Amino acid sequence: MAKHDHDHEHTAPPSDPALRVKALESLLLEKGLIDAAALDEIIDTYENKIGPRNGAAVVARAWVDADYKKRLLDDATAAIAELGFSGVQGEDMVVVENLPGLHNMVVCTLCSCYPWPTLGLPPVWYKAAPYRSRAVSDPRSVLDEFGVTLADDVEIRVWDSNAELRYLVLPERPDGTDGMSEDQLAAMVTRDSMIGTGLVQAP
Amino acid sequence: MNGVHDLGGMHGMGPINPEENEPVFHDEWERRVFAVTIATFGGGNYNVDQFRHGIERMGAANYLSTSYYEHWLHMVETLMIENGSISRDELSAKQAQLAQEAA
Amino acid sequence: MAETLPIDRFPELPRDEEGPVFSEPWQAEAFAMTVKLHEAGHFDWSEWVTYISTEIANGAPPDEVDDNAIYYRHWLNALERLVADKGLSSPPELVDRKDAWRRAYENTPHGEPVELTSAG
Amino acid sequence: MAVLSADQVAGLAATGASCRVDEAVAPKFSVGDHVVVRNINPSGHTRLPRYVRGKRGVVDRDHGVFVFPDTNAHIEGEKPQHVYSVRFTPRELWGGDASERDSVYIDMWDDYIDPTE
Repeated sequence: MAKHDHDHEHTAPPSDPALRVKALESLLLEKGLIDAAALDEIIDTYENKIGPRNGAAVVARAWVDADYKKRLLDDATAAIAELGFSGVQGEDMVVVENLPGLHNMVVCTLCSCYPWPTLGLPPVWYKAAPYRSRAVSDPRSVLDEFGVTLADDVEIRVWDSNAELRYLVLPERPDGTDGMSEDQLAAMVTRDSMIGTGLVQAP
Repeated sequence: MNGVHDLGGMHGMGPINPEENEPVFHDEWERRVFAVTIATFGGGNYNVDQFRHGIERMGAANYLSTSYYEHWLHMVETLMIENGSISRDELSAKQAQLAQEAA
Repeated sequence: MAETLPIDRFPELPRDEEGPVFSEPWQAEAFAMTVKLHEAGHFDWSEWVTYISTEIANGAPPDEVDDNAIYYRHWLNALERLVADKGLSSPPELVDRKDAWRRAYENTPHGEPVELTSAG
Repeated sequence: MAVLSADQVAGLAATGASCRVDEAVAPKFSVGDHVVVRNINPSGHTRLPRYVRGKRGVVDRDHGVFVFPDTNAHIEGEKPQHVYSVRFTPRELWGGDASERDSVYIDMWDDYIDPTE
């Protein structure tokens, strides 16, 4: 029977990701395989410049401009690029529209595919096993967990982004927002409403 | 390959637990993993399908018990060893050196 | 048991003239667990050879340098996939069990056999 | 091997690396076709999830021609082919009393699906 003694050398110390990435990064830098300034630029871009405000601007534009909305639903990649959002993990976009009686929701069951240029990097829950396993088989229970209760007669469409298409939900514009500006509308649009795990609420 | 990453319809994974006002990164090491991954991918060291396969080849329990950026770290280590950019021994020696410096 | 096993059929198995060799107790545990599951009739050795061969073809894990450790990481990965495919254990159960083993390792002095009862 | 420099980061982020292939490959299916997903268990990489294998669905949309991941992951060629959004009912996927009206849409390469009679 093993002794419980904290002074001994552990048999298999758990590997520490902070140490491992430091080792990997410094080795690749020493070998000239990566550039230190590029690393800083990558972090700044995805931490500070790209995020769900981009997607919210697309949604607000579609709500106020019927021609833009038509272009967005016909060729999402080009319409989103009109507003300046394109690139890695958004090369080929599809926008799916919520309507009265129809709700769309996006998942990647195999990994964590997500439209970076419009939504930024995905939240932890989107990448984790509970959401990825259940979104396709029991979307209503998933929506319940997000506080979204749909009437029984609302049709649900789940989009599994297993290929290179990246999906963005165009949520329904809430009632009572007729007089609002495009910027005011964009401010109401949440990340979750563009994944399909939320609805846009009028303030 | 058939692996635990193929999660659609699997039972027993528990509640989703979304985090309120979640930050883009939770820790400095996640920033570094993200940047090293994009830098090596952008430098043409592997394609997106090799990237995904590199993660799928983790063992089932290892995959499920580690976080997203640990999957990426495992993948970059694996692919950069396999394409000959670094060796297993070099990486392990660097880890030992850094652990000693930190001690 | 080892001498009655068809160890010649296990690809790349680390061995000497007496049979399989292990550099850490967990490797012997993984080996023994596989033999027990076979004896209980859950799979035949040709199935096992397919699983372990697939893992070897998948390439070595990046965080091991010892040949025996690399081999038995393949072995454990194959065993995890086999028990999941046979419905013997679900992936969430595997994670719970892995956590128990991790705690057992942390509570076991170097060189002593690791037992799940040490998980605490 | 190229090394990504800091002044290339913005360009990479903004243009990306599309897996769409600009090549005239004939589609095997048309919108509205009834298809069945191949029940394959490849030992290498695939983007064909288990939960749709052997299931019947309808082609909803043709996304165009893309690199085939099952070969590209192993540097065995890009094998460009059409990708379609295919609609499945929850009852087809999960059986029992699951909904007939709701749907799961998943993207299928030509090599993942066969026609049904």
